[in-house]
Amino acid sequence: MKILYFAWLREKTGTPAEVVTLPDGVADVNGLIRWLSARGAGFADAFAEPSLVRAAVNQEHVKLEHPLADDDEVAFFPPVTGG
Amino acid sequence: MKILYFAWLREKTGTPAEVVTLPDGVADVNGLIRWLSARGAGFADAFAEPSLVRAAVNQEHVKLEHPLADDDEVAFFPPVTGG
Amino acid sequence: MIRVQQEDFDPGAELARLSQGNTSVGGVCAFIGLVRDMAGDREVGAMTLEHYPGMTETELARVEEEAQGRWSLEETLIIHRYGRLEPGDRIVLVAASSAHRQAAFDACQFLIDWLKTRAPFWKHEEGPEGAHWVEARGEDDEAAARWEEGEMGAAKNE
Amino acid sequence: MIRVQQEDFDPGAELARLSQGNTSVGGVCAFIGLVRDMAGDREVGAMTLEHYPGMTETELARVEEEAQGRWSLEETLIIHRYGRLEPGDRIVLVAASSAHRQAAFDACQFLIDWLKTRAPFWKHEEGPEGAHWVEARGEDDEAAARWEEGEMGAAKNE
Repeated sequence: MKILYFAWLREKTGTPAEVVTLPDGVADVNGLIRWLSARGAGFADAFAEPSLVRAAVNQEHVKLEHPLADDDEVAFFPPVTGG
Repeated sequence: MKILYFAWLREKTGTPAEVVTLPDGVADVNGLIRWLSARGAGFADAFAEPSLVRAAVNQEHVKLEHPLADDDEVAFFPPVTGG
Repeated sequence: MIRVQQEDFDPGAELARLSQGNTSVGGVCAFIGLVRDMAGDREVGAMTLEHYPGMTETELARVEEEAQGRWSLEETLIIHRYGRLEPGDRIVLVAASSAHRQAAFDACQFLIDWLKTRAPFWKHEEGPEGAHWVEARGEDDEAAARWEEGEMGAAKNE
Repeated sequence: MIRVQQEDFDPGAELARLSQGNTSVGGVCAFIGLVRDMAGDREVGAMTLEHYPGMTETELARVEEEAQGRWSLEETLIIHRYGRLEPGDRIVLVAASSAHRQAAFDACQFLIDWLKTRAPFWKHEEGPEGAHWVEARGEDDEAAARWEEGEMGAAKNE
């Protein structure tokens, strides 16, 4: 799957985008956040406050309970501030 | 006083504007309407349905009970339809 | 600013002026009214807007002043045309700029709602079935009444 | 129509397109958002708008489609810029044209309210006290919530 990070999630993870294989045991966005957080300090910091994190799957806003498939495009970002 | 007529009040009275001396016994706009209506068929027709007539005194919307002075500018017109 | 004129106006140039050189402006809301080819089920070939020179400017200035008093605005603008207009022609432009978008929206809506029931303009429509004076619409009175003192909060904050 | 672009836009030319050649249009309502020199009590020197290419266009198209479904509209337009912007620069234009003014106003307000909470843009502000990511505002969520199914009538018709 493709994972994208925007705004301060991009800065904290140091990663604008990456391709990973859906890890074993990860069924939804929350599971992916737990898996990513265990990767290192930057990722742990980015996801430290889950209430500040929003997600999109295949370019559609989703709740963190949203299920994941290996060919999904997942994005993490703070609440949007356009307009 | 100066009296102005707009839209179909102008057409029915045949008068865009005129200058008259405030007639004896006319104290307010309603009184002026009664006096004007007695002038002839066109004026009677213009003021036949008082609920369709609006008035301004000195370029300000007023109710038909508004008092009049001889140096007033009085205007009669239908409900406005701009915008 | 108030303008009553026969000639057309340039919305882009007019709107630019509402924020030009003023970086306190966060939003500009504008409404442009145009002549439609239909009025209800009647075809409209053209219309002539009659007005009351002098009172028109005074009433529009009152409407603008009332908006300035009700909201925190940077600039306001009302341009209204008179004379003969055809379908597709611009009739009116109202606009408000403010630090915050809600004030700009509410003031802009207020300007057109109040103008519609207060500014002394009268439309004379011509169509295939003849010419007639347009009648005032009850819904315009209702739209204006939303802004009466004491009902304003209910109208916009619920 | 949706446009996401780095370059500025010409509001006059864009708005003209909302009624051009369409004499069913009685009103065009537009909102232009600009960069202010202050955000709360912080001075703003510049800002950079990051976005999510692909999803931005998809979300804006959803917002536009929703407006078209809720009101009887002739045309709608959303233009949103990204990249580095300075105070006074235009950020966004939303507009709607309709036979009737209330539909144009409501749709225009809806477009900007929904865009604010749905379109994936993030503002990074620079000022004399340093740079930071702008936080989402609760009042934008409330403005968007006015348009949730079932509350729409209450929000606008009271």
